[in-house]
Order: sequence, then C-alpha cells, then structure tokens
Amino acid sequence: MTDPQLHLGALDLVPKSGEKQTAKDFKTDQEVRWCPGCGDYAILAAVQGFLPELGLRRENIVFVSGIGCSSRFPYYMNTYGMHSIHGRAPAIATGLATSRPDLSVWVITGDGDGLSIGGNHLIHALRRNVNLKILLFNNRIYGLTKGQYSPTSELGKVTKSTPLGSLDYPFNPVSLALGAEASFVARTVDSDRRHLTSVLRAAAEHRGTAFVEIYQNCNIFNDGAFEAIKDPDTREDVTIRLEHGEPIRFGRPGAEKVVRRTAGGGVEVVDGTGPAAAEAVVFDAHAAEPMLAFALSRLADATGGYTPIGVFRDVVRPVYDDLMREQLERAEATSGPGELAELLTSGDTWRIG
Amino acid sequence: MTDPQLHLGALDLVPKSGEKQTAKDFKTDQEVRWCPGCGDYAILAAVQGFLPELGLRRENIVFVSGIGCSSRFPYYMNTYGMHSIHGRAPAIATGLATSRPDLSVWVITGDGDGLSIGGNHLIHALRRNVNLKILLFNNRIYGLTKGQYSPTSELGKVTKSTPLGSLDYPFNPVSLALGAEASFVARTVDSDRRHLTSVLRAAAEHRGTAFVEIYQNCNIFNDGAFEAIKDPDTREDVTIRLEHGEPIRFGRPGAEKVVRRTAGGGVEVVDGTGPAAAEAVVFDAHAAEPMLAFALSRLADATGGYTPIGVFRDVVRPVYDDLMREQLERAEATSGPGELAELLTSGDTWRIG
Amino acid sequence: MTKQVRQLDRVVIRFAGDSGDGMQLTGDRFTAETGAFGNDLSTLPDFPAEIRAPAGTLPGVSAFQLHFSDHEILTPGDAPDVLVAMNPAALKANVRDLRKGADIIVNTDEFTKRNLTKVGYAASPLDDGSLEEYRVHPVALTSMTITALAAYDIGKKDAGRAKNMFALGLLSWLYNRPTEGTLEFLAKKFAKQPEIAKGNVAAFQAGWSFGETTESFSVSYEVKPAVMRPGTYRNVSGNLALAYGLIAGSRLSGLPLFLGSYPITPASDILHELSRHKRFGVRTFQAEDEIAGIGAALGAAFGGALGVTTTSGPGVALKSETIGLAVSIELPLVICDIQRGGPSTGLPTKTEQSDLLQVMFGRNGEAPVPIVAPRSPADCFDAAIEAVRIATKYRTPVFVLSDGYLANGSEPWLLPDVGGLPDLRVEFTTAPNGPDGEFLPFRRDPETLARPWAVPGTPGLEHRIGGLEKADGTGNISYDPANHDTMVRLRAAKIDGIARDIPPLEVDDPSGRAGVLVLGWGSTYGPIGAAVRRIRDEGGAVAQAHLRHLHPFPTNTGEVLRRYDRVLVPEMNLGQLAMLLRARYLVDVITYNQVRGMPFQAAELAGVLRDVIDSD
Amino acid sequence: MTKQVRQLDRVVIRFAGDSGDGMQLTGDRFTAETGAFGNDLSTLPDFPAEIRAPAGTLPGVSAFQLHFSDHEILTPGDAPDVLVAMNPAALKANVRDLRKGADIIVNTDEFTKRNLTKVGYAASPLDDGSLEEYRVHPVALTSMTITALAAYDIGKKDAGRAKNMFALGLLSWLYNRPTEGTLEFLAKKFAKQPEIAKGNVAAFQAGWSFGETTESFSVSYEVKPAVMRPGTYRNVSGNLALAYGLIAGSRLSGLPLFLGSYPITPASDILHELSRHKRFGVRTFQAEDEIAGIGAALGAAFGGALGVTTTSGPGVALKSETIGLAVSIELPLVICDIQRGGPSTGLPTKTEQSDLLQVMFGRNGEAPVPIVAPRSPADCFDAAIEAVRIATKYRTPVFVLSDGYLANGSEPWLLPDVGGLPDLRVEFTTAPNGPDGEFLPFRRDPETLARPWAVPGTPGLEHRIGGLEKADGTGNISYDPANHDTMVRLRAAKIDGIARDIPPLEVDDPSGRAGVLVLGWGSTYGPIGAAVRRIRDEGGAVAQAHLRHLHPFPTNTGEVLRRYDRVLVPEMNLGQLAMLLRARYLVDVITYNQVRGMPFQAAELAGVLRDVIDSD
Ligand SMILES: Cc1ncc(C[n+]2csc(CCOP(=O)(O)OP(=O)(O)O)c2C)c(N)n1
Ligand SMILES: Cc1ncc(C[n+]2csc(CCOP(=O)(O)OP(=O)(O)O)c2C)c(N)n1
Ligand code: SF4
Ligand code: SF4
Ligand SMILES: [Mg+2]
Ligand SMILES: [Mg+2]
Repeated sequence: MTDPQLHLGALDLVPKSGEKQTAKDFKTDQEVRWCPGCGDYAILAAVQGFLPELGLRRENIVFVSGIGCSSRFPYYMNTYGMHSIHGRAPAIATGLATSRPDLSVWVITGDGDGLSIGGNHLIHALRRNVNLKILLFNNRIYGLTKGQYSPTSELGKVTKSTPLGSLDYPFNPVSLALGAEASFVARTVDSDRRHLTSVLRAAAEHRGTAFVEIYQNCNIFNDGAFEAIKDPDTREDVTIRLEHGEPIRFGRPGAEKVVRRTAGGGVEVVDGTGPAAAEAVVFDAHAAEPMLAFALSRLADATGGYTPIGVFRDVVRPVYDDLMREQLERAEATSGPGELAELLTSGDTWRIG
Repeated sequence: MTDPQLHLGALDLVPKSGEKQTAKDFKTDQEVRWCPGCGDYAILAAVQGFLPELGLRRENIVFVSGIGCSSRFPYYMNTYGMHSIHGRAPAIATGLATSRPDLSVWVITGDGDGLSIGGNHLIHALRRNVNLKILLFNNRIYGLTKGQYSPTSELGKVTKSTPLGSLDYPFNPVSLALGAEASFVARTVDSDRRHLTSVLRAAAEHRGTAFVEIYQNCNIFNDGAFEAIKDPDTREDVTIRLEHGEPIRFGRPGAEKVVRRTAGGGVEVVDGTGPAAAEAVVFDAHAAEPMLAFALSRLADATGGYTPIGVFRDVVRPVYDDLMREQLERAEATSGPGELAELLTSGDTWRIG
Repeated sequence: MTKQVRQLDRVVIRFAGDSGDGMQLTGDRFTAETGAFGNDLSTLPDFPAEIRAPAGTLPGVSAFQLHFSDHEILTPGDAPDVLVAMNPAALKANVRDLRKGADIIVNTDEFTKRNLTKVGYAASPLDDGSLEEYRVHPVALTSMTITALAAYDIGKKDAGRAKNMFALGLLSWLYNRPTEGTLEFLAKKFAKQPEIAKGNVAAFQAGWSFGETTESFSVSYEVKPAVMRPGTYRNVSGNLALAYGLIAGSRLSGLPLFLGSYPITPASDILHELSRHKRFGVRTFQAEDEIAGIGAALGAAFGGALGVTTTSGPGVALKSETIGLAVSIELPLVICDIQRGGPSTGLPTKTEQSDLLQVMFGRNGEAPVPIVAPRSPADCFDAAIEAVRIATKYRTPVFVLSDGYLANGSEPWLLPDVGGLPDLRVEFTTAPNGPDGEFLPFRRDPETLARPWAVPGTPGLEHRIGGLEKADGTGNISYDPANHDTMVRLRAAKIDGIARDIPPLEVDDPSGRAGVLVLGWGSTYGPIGAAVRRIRDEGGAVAQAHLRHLHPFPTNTGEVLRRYDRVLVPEMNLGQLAMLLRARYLVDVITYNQVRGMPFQAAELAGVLRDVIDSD
Repeated sequence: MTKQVRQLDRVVIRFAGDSGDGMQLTGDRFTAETGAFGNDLSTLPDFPAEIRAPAGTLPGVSAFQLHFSDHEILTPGDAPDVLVAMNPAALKANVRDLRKGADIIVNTDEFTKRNLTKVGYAASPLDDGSLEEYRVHPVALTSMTITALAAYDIGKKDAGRAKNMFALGLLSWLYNRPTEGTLEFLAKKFAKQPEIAKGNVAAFQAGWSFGETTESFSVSYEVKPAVMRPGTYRNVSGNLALAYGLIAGSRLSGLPLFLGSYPITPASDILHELSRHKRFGVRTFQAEDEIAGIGAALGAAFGGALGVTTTSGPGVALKSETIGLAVSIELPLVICDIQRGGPSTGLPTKTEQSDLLQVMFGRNGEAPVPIVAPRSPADCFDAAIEAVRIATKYRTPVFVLSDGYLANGSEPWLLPDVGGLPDLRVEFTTAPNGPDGEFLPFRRDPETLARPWAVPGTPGLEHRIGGLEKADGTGNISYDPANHDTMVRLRAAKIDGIARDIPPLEVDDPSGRAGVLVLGWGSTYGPIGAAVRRIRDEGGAVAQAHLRHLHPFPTNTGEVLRRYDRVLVPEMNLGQLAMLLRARYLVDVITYNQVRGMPFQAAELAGVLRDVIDSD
C-alpha cells in the first residue's frame, strides 16, 4: 500500500483566490426557479454565504448534480457545474475529482436522486472515500415529478403513487452512510443557517468523501415534514446537537435529557435532570469504528423520535484519488515517464529486412 | 397502515409436499461447471441437503440469480429458476415474490453481482423487507471474469485490474445490510456444513428479506481468502459464534475471550479468562434496533480481525408483499371486485343519441 | 338585458397563467362542460418542467388549449381565437400564437409595473397599442373575485385564489356552457372545506353574471353539439386511456396486472392511475429505478402475471439490458414509452417521436421487439390491449410507443362495449411436452413459434431459464455455433410472423385518384388528418395511411407505398420511420420533420402537402 | 538419424485440451516463435465461458488455432492441418473441423475408459477406426513428461502439468521453430520457482527430442519466412493494440487518459492492460458498474481528460442514458464496445457484429454518435487513435466497435514510427468568446460546429452544462420550440459534417472489370479478403471495399455502391450494415449473414461470392 498522504489537508491542493469574496460572487444571472418558500433557497443562500470563507478560486470549484428540484442547484452557483442525469452525480464527480486534485468538487443530490436511483453510486463513493462533498437535500418526497413518496418517506405515506399509503420501510441516510464505510457523516437542517454553515465548514475541511444530509422542506408536496425539529416549541425536546468531546445532553432547561449506554450494547435517551446525568456518553466523532455514531443514528426514525444533528463521524482515512495519484507518481519515479516508442516495442519483437 | 399480518409464519402460504424428500430430489441433470475445489460445491450440497427439511413442494421453490460463477447455481437446482442478468436478481425476485405469496423465493448472488453492480437493488430489497432469502457468496473476487478485485476485496489487493494494489476500502456486507434496515442478517462459511445449514434454517424461518453472507473460497483466483477462520489452528481464536440470548464468549479453552461494552458506547474483545468474563455482553438477535449487531459487525474487517458468524439480526417487521396483498384484499372487500364497465364509465360521461 | 347569441362552428381557447393559477384545472373543467354539452373537442396542456417557477415569470407560465366544435375535429387547433391571460407573463408568452382579431381576456389586477418589468414590458401592452390587432377585454379578475367572496369567511389571499373560477364562469357564459358539472365538482373537491367550496361557487357565478352584465362583451356565442356516433362518451387523456387499457388487458387475459415503474414525466400519471385500482388486483410497485421496475415486472411475468413497466425515453435507455433478457427468455412484457423531447433529459414536458429507433434497436445483439403506437388519446386504450394480445400470445416484450401530447391531451371517447372486447385468455402449460415425457421450455408452437409458458407452482415442469444462449427445445445452456444461429433466426422469425396476425395497412383515398400518400404514425394522426381534410376541402386529392404497428409492419405496407407516386412521411423527429421504410422497401419517401416539442399544426402540414402534390 | 524436411507454404495448427491444460499459453508461445521466425500468421483462441469446467468434459475444452505461412495471410485458417488433442474431450470437440488427412497428435495417457465415457465415446476412437481419414500420432504426453522430469524435485502432479511444454517442444521440432524465445520466457515466468522453470525447459526439450527420435514422425516441416514489409514487428492481439492506441491517443492529444470501466468479457483485458501503464499518467477506475464507469469517464472529460470507457454489448445497453448526456453536453468521450454473442448474456466468449444498430440508435431522442470499426487485431491501434481524433476535434462521444475475434485474435504488427503519428493536440478555450466579453459555451466553431471546451480551473469561463435542452450559444436552459429544433439539427449536422474529414471509401478492384462489390466492416475483413483472393486466383473478378467509418459514412459511399451491378454485404449479424446502406442509399444490397459466434470461413465466403458473381 502506498503512503496515503494522510498529512494532506482537505483543500491543500486547491488554488486560493487572492481577492476577498462575498456571497454575490457566487450568484449567477440565472432566474432561480424553485417554488416560493422552498427550503432549497435557504440552502443556496447558506452555501453562497459560506464559500467565501474558503477563499478558493471560483474557477476551481465545481458543483455536480443529478436530476430533481434540488439538482437544479448548480445553475445558480457562479462556479463550474454540471446538471447531469438522475442519480449519477457521485459517479461523474468521482471521475472529475480523481483526475483533478486541484478542484473542490461538490455533489448536490436529493433523497430520490441520491438514495433511490443513485443509491449504489452513493454508497460506493462513500467507501472509496473520494475527495467529494456530497450534500443530500432530504425532503422525503419526489419534488420535481410532483410528489411521489421517496426512500426516506415514512411508512404509510399517502402520495400520488400510494393512495392507500406507502409500504416500504424508509432508509435512515445516516445509518446507511455509516454502514457504507463513510469517513464523514453529518446531518443538518435547511432552516438553521448557523448549524448548516458549521456543518458545511466541517465537511469542507474533511479530506475524502463527506456526506451531509440536509433536512429540506418541500412546501408544495411535503410541507412540514420536519416540523418537530423546527417548531420552537418542540425543537429543543427532540433535537440532539452532537458536539465532539462533549457528553451528549439536550433538552430545555429543567427538562434536560442525556444519552447513555444500555446493557444490551446500545444507547438510549433518559431523563437528564436526575442521577443519570452523570452517565451521559461522551461523544467522539473521531472514533476509529462508528459504533456509537450508528447507535445514535438509530435514535431518529423517519417518523420522528429524537433527531441527532451535527457531525456523526469524521475520521481520517486514505483518500482514493490521493492513492491513485501516488501510484502514478511512484510508477513514474521508479520507471521514468512513459515512452510511446518503448511501449510499442515492449515484449517479443523481430525485424524484417 | 394495514395490519402487517405479523402472525404469518415465513412459509405458511407455501404448499407443502406430501412425500418425503431427499437431497437427490433437488439435483438436476445439468453438468456442474464450477472449478474443481470451488467453495460453491459445498454450498450447493448444503442447500440441496437442507431443503427437504422444509418439506415444500419443489415446484413452489424458485431460485433467481444474477451473473457470476455463483449465479450459475439455479441450473443445478431441480426447482424453478432464473439465471438473470448482472446484479438484477433482487429486483426480479421482488416482482416474483410480491405477486406470488405461494412461492419460496431464493436469490443467489456474489460479492460483485450483489454488492457492486447490484448494490442498489440489494439495499432496497432489504429495507422493503420483501419475502426473499438472499444468499450472497462472498469470495472477495470476481471469479467469472477471471479475477478482478471486488467491493469486498481487502485494500491493496493485487489483481489483474490492480497490479499495484486496489485503492478502495471494502464494504463489510453485514454492516451495510444493517445500515440498510435489513430485518434479518447473518454470516456463515462454505466449509462449515453444520453452521451453514443452521443459518439457512433461520433464514428460511424468517418472514421478510433474509440476508445471508456466505464466505466462499475461490481456489482459482483468491484461494485461502478465509484461511484464518477455516484453519483448525487459528479458527477458534478469531471466530465469534453468535448465539441469541448467550453471553458473547469464544476462543479455545484456556484462551477464552469475551466481548464487552466500551465507555465510548461500542464493544471490544478482551481476555475472557480473567474478571472481564463477567462483563460479556449478552447477545440479543431480536433487539428492536441493531445497535449491538452493528457494533459486532465492526469487529471483523476485510483483512481479518475477529469474525462474528451466525445470525446478527432477526426481527419481525411488516413484509412488503404481505402489506400489498392486504391493500388489495381490503380494497376488494370494501368496494367489491373491479368491474371493467363500471371503471370505464367512472367520471363525467354523457350520452349521444 | 339579454344579449345577442352568435353561432360558431368551432372555437379555440387558451387559458394561460402562473403555474399556481390553476389553469390546468380550469381547462379541465371547461373541457368537461364542453364534452357534456356534446361538442367534439381536443385539448393540449402545456406546462413548464419546473413545479412553480417564481410567480409572474415567463418560465412559470402554464397553459391549456381547448378546441371544440359542432363537427368532428382532430387537433387542439392551431391559432387560438381566445386567450385568457392571468398576468403579463401569460400574455407575453402566448400572444404571438393568436390569430389576428382574437379575443384577449386579461386580468388587469396583475398588470402592475413590477409584473410588467419582470417580463420585460417597458410599457403596458394594454395601453401602448401593441395589441390593436386583437380585441382586448380588460377584466379585474382578482379584485372582482375578492369582492364576490367578501360575504364568506375566507382570507383575502384564499379568495384571490378563486379567480380562476371567476374566469371559468365568464367563459362558461361567453360560450353558453352547462354549469352543473362544475358545481358538483367543486362541492366534491372541497367537501372538507365547505367555506372554500361556497367561495369557489360564488366566484364561478360572479364570473358568469359579470359576462351577462358587462359592456365589454356585447355578444355570447353558441357552438352546437356535434353529430357524433351514438353511445356513452367521456373525455379521456392518453395516459388515462392507457391505464384503463392495461387493466382491460389484464381482465381479458385473465392475468393479474403487475406494474413495476419509476416515476418520470410524462409517464408518471399511468403509475398514479393504476395505483388507484387495487380492487382490480392491480399491483403497483414503485421501484428504486427503471431497471428494478422492469426487472420486477419481468419477475412477475415469470410467475404468470401480466408484467408491465411504464417510462419515458431516458428510462427506456436504462431498461434496455433487461429488455434483452426478456427477449432471450421469451416472456410476455408490456413496456410503455411515453416519449418526450430528447436527447438526454431534453424537454421533459414536451412531446416528440424520437424514441422509435431506440425501441427498435436499443439492445445488444439481435433482439427484435414488436412496437405498437396509439394515434390519439382515446386510442391508447386499444393500443394497450393490442400490446397485451401480442405479448401474451407470442411470449415477447412489446413496446407501446405513446408521447407527451397523447399522454396529456384529451378527446371525447366513445366507450366500448366491454362484452365486445377481444378474448385474450392465456393457457399456461401444465403438462410435459417432450417426446419422452420431459418438459421442453423452448419447444415452440409451430404456428406462432411461441414457447410454452409454465409458471412456478406447476408440478413436473420445473425448469431454469436465463440470458445465456439456449439449446433449441431443451433451453439448456448451449455454446454450439449452429444452435445459436438457429435461435437467433427463430426469435426473429417469431416476431416477423406477427405480421400475419395484424390487420393490413388501411389507406383512406376517397377520390381514388390521389398521387400522393401521406403516411404517419402515433400522435401525428390528428394534425395529418386535419391537413388532409383541408386539401380535400380545397378539392385536392391525397391519400392518408397511419401505422399502428411499427414492428413488424403490416404485410401490405410495401405494396401501399409503391401504389403512389410520392409518399410524404411527416414526423416529430429527424426521419426515423422514414429510415425504416426506406431500408425495408427501398422507397424514396419524402420526409417532413419538426423537432419543436410541439405537435404539428394542421395549416403548416397542409402547406407541405400542397407543395408535394404540386411538385411535378 | 536426421529426418527429411519437407517444405510447406502454410499450416493451420489447433491446440486443444482442458481449460487447465494451458493451451492458450502453448498457443501463445508457438505464435511468438513463429512470428520471430518471420512467418506471417493469424490466431484464433476459443475458450468456454466457464473458468474451469470439470476436467475431461466437453464444456471444459479450450482451444487455440494458429495459421502461419510463407506469404501474407488474412485469417486463422478454415480447417486445421494439425490437431493436438490433450484428451478425449478435446478430440471429440474438434475433430469434425479438420481437413481430411490432417495430423492428429493425441495424449494417449488421457484416453482412459473413464475419460472416454465422460464424453460419450463407447469405444476408443483411437482403436475403432473412426479416425482412419486422419493421420493419428498417439503420444503418451503425460507419462513421458513425468519421466523427463524425474530428475528434478517436482511432484508427480506438477510434473504432469508440464505436458503442454512437451507438446510445444514436439510441435516446435515438427515445424523447425526457433526455441530461444520460449526458453527465455520460461526462465522469466518461473524466476521465483527455478525448479519448476528447469522442469518446464526439460519437458520442452524432451518433446523436441522425442520428435527427432520417434518413428511416429517420419518427416518434419519447414515454412519459409514470408516476404513482409521491412520494419520491426511484434505479434499483437486486438485488445492489446486497442489499449496501446488509447495510450497513443492520450500522448498525441496531450490529454491524460482516464479509463472508467467495469469488467466484462471480452473487454476486460483492455482494463487490465491500461492499469499497467501508470507511468503514462493513465488512470484506471474499476467502477461499481458500467454506468459509473462511463459517468466517471465523462466527469474526467469535463475536467479536461481523455475520457474512455470499455465494455461489451450488455454494458453498452446500460451506458446508453449517459451516452445521451455526453451527446447533449458535447464533451469528447471514447466508448469501446468489444462485441460478443447476443442478445442478453448470450455467448460471452464468442464473436459477433450485432451491436452496430445499438451503438447507432440505442439512446432516447435524436442522439447521433460517430462509429469507428477496426478491421484486424493490429488495426485496433489505428482505430483507437482515429476515435480520439474525432472525439476531441468534434467534442463528441465516439464508438470504437471491435469484437471478440479481433480482441483475442492476433497477427504480426509492423510497428509504426511514433514520430509519424498524427498530431492531435487539443486547445482548451481560455478566453471569453462572446460579443460582450462573456463566455458562450455553445457558440460553435463555424467549420466543425464543435463547441468550445473550457475546463474547470479556467478563470472567467465558469459555466454550467446539463442534459436539459440548451439555448444555442449561451447554453442556458431553453424550452423554446424553435431553439430545440435548431439544436437537434446542429448536433446532427456536426456529426454528419465529419464525413468531410475522413478518407473516401477505397475500392480494391485490380481488374477494373468486376461487376460485384463485396462490402464489409470490422473483423470480417480477413475472411472477406481471403475469399476475394480465392476468386481472383481462379481468374474471377470481384471488387472489395471495407468501411472503417460506419457513422457518418464516407461521402463517396453511395457512388461506390452504385458503381457495381451487385453489392454483397456479409455480416456476423442479421444484416445491420445492410439496413443502414439500404436506408441511406436505396441500393438493394445482397446480404449474407451468419450468427454462429465464429468468424466466417474463407472457403464458405468464396462460395457465396461465386454464386453472386454467377447469378445472372
Ligand atoms: C432516468 C430518469 N428517471 C426518472 C426521472 C424523473 N425524475 C426526475 S427527478 C426525480 C426524483 C426527484 O426526487 P429527489 O431526488 O428527492 O429531488 P427533489 O425534486 O425532491 O429535490 C425523478 C424520478 C428522470 N429525470 N430520469
Ligand atoms: C452488465 C454486465 N456487466 C458485466 C458483466 C461481466 N461479469 C460477469 S460476472 C461478473 C462479476 C462476478 O463476480 P461475483 O458476483 O463476485 O461472482 P463470482 O464469479 O465471484 O461468483 C462480471 C463483472 C456482465 N455479465 N454483465
Ligand atoms: S416542488 Fe418542493 S422541492 Fe421542488 S421546488 Fe417546489 S417546494 Fe422545492
Ligand atoms: S473461478 Fe473461483 S468462484 Fe469461479 S468456479 Fe472457479 S473457483 Fe469457483
Ligand atoms: Mg426529494
Ligand atoms: Mg465473487
């Protein structure tokens, strides 16, 4: 195995821009065509507002998307971009990122694009750990095709294609990503600009594939899907904000809860005002194995329950494109650059005349 | 949501055969074309030896496979069968099982067929919980195409397509299945006929999708891939045999080890001869959430480590095809069977003449 | 005061507004009234690929065109006589399509400076004289609706939403449409919100009485019912008719319907419709992708179901490998391709005929598949039944090649007598067919060359099938060169043989003296027919023929082509049918192609026909 | 005793044995010796789809055929003159292909009762006279090999394994082949197991001296070197030449090669080969499936790499949606389809030409893609370079349409002078091209109609592309009907225009009095050429032309077709090129089709040609 260049920072190879940038620099002249009130607007604003922080050259940033309302995203970013075909963005971005280490490559996908038709490319990108940032806009519905249920819709969901309720049990995108060996997994919410930005920052700083699930409201076909964690009245009771190195506590003052281990080798949420407070598990996002991260992901289910948000996992692991680059460099270093004439004459040859 | 018929046994709807059956009843006249010494032979023998136990009518059993050495399996089973196309068997079997509750449907796939090209169909079948038994022959290599690395090959694997070693981090099929909401997940080994049979039995008794990873030796292109857990000298040291309701202990007499919880919310393997023995976690395959099962799956990695085998998870959950059947029955019960003439005249009509 | 009523023989109306203005619903209602009144009609919805582009923008404009008449018509009409424009964007996007002197009803409330500039109007077209070629009727639709609803406890915003009902009321008065249907409809639709229901009814009635009283409309119009064949009618869109046809096919064949599908415009509505008919034993499976959709349908077919998958062009591309498997294992399967603008994602909500060669050839190896194409919305019903017939009788996948125009367009449908539909009952094989009492899954019917269909659960017929080449008869894996050649030719002969089992190509040539034949397929039937009429009304002679079966072709096709001096083949592609005809019959057909995402216009085709007829 | 040496002008040898017997290796070695000796040659491996079907069974037989001569030859030969049969199965599977009087060398050690019955021989064919038409040479290959290796510390089992080297030694003696190459090869191959190396050498030499001494062979043969154009040669298979051609294309264009691929027979070896040339900057990505393979290649192309994907028919089917995207966004991409027997999984290890119409039409919408087809193993090198040229110059995906016969077959390759290869350097766009200093990603080169290729990292040219229809010039999303029609025609015109940039179709008609033209494409070049020679040697006249470009066709194609009374188009499919020619040129070409998974035989084609020539 070649040295995985674990020393490389996420963006070390991407040229920086001298000038100072603002959100405006990342806006295009294209009319944004999402429905008024769509959660996608908030995410777009957050991304445009965050990118200047990285100070990268705009021309070295690429957004690749599939198909869906969410996948229209690249048209509104004044960077390079590709609005590709349904579900294939992770594969396309893999080729781009693997051949161009000087680019910051972002994938924009939806719960249908990324988890239905594109599920396989997604899980393979995660295990390969290509240097990609994948933002999955999860509105638990197919927006662009006018409201069929998606792989993240709750069981029994009544939609155009399921008048008597959907029958299939939904994916938990965080559980799936962790099961697929993702080196970085996070969840955030469209309406919480500060949290969303902090997660984008962590993802950008991670070298390798970063998977970010963003709860996004589709006010036309699935309005209020995430009300519980958005409604000021309930939000604090159900939202678990994960902070690396901190004991896992949440809830309103006086109604705190903590997450502690169970005898069965899992974790559970218990009243945190009493003695149990001391038993709170200390969260480690960098744990070599995502045992706790996975257990925490199970506290949330598609129909509500508790919802941990933040960075579930963030570990350093050899990056696919770094490893490939090294194999190429090593090959050239050891045997010299390829010579075409020499290549053709390799193997048994003979001369005539 | 309709009543999920949780009372139904796995094979309640499949007609039983009066006669008593033997392995011979399940053999075909087709010449078996695997390489001499291939692990597939042992699995074929085990399946043919086990099926008579179920006492089902042969004609109500169907084996569906994709493409690969492993996927030749159906040709050798004297039941109905389809050798389909690469990676699609879970999808094809889903249609068959969903429309024919009177069949016992088995999917045969490989690590390439099921986890590479077919990964998406696999994880969706698992979350839907269709009444299917999926046997994944994992030899950590592409056999039929003559030896390229697969999604389960260890990092750095030198193969025809990776002369300097593979660069992508492998899947752990059990972790992936658990992350994909599988209701039944198990692992076993081609060479351990007794264990293999016990796992087949458990899978057959599970109503819903049962996922079984079978470590299978490809003696031509990846010989000895599972030596550590097969070699009598080492096998007891590394193999963790999971038994529901039992504390997790393993290892040779005098060198016992146990699995216990860690402060970080995970599990670890420690010396079981000392005081730690008492801390062994009691294994619960029926736990509502697969927190422990997932943690255990992390003890194994593609390059060895400890290897838990047996049933990781076995929970009762509504089955996709049962739910669909119920929706149909309910619709007919409430509004009567469909009448074509009535259907055509539904909506606004008018008469002329 | 009662106003004068003027007689018209036909009218083309286009409703246009924001995606949120409910124009499709308004059009549907007007269409229902018009059908019930007994006119012949044809409709064409036209909406953007976005769900709701921001209000008042050009990309956000959604339109619905309706053509109705006192005689039989074939198209939604070329140039509208009336445009209802709910805002400046709607006006700008549609005005150029109108015929001179057309009526334009505009919602003046939306003609604000802001909205005007949003679409690049410097001055208001209502004032700057740019519309003088038309009769403009400025109506304060929104505000009048709000006033009309003042009585009800409905918020101003919701009240304003009812403006489409006001417009509908006005148009219903203007064309003397019956109103019961709409009143019932509103009562049903808003049963759970009685207040809203009342409000919409009030808006509708306000629109009607505004028509009666306003100066702006001096006359109202009447279009007498058309003389149509007696029977029960309903208005039907192509996707609805297709869904009904599949259910009928299931009933007639006695096979339970299993749909494996993945949503895609413009095919999704078939999935939606079929999912509502569970009491017909219809199973709808929304798959994780197109490949799983067809895979599941094929698996169900192996189990004895009527396997169906529905999609559009990009989905067909993804399904092609599995279609090859279906060809190889010879199981019945119905594949519906509702064509849209391509290539790639293309123009998802627009119509096109550019998948013909894909469905004909888009698979590895020699993998022939029959193709059936409906010609009108209602015809989708019959096309679906025909596809089921061929698929089940010949044990083969079959394509139904519809398109976005048929899918969303609608027309009155003379409901068939269910008893008169063909008997498609299927006999599964239940006993061994081999000389030595064994079962030979690939021993063919000598006449149809179809192989036996023995489903799991049948004792004694256990067998395995797959995509590797199979030995003739036994179906065992065979790498024998001669056997492969035989099997490839047998599969081809089976499909070619279907030609003997379909009706000959009919030619409509009343005068019998036509030198020019116009030959089409699919949704161009309406525009071509309308163009042919114009020629004949002018005293010209032209023959028309339309292909329902695109593979194989009817046996007399070559003879028909050669019968005429010139053959014109108009297509909404770059000449795909033309290329198949030229290759097969070596006839130098004349092509006329448009790839605009829109159906042909009758006038335009008539012009082309004239040129071809005169070109000698 | 020194034996008599007889002169021959050509010999066809077939080595046949179990999949485990190393016949492919034996054949490769004999081929290498033969090339080095200076003969012209052509080879055809033929192995089963299974890895190692059980020993001694018919499905397990693997064969390698070699044709070598003292003059230029074009095919691996029809009927072998010599068969080496390592066991009864190998004899049974191959004997029917031999010419009468052929030599058969059998390994008698394997002719046991058990092995004979395993393949259905009641009695041993060596004794029952069933082989009397041939000259049978019974040789105890295994046991003599074991004896020969007794001296070395090698287990009996491993010793027996060297029997293929014994056979190679014997044949090398029989045809007076040089031996250095093989000795070096063995030394290298078993460098880590010197004992095994020695053993194999010993077996090889034992075989040689057995030939010298045994009664069974009274004469040995000599085939003089062929007169070939001077230069450096190597033996090359089509897949190897294709891989080299892609690397060359990368060097000549100055673009780093990125291969996104998923293993599939018979294309996998290209992936294997390219993965070995990392020092050429070649990135090989083994994807999770075909769709990801081409997707990654397209992503790399967006980044300025030479994107390539390699596959076979079933993989092309899966890639078709992505190919449509590449057509729509107009990026260079090379797609190699190594055709195999279809439909579906078909005959994975056999050859066929049945993907032509799939690659031509297998996409939704109007999505034209150029097609280049190599005619011989070595020609794959040039075809790959030509594909790179067209893809990069016209910003389009391009198909290289090879097949299993070219892929695994081999021939001597006169190595090109690297300096003489075409300059394909690509200029990326680095400055705005719009009237107002903006960048217009779809503003085309007026001559080629290619759009600018501006890669990420280029300041000021940030832009977005996608699969929705794009406005001419700006590339912004456009649903405008007229624009769509324009773009569809522009994309088509760009590809059609390539015809101006390719050489005319060359016709070989030495006599100038031929009335019949035989037109082919791809791997049929060899057999057709050999058949044409036979006709001419008989004094007959026939013209031959072979298409390298299948889309677009060379501009003079129609003229060439019309120049002859009759045109014969032989294809290993049911007439796919014929149908394209008929459609385009309305010429009634005569088809001759075989779908046997095997290349045509020269004798057979010559017969067909005679009939066509005499048919009037
Ligand atoms: C190959 C293909 N299949 C299906 C479609 C239709 N389609 C477009 S977007 C979409 C799903 C979108 O859902 P999601 O990814 O959740 O995006 P959202 O619109 O909800 O943001 C589907 C099924 C397509 N464009 N291409
Ligand atoms: C669409 C398609 N792509 C690729 C192939 C080639 N192929 C056949 S089997 C296989 C992989 C087999 O690996 P695995 O599933 O692990 O089965 P094994 O042979 O190891 O049992 C591949 C790539 C194919 N047959 N079809
Ligand atoms: S449909 Fe839903 S997701 Fe799509 S733009 Fe509208 S609100 Fe957003
Ligand atoms: S190649 Fe490997 S997996 Fe395939 S049959 Fe041979 S031993 Fe078994
Ligand atoms: Mg969504
Ligand atoms: Mg494998």
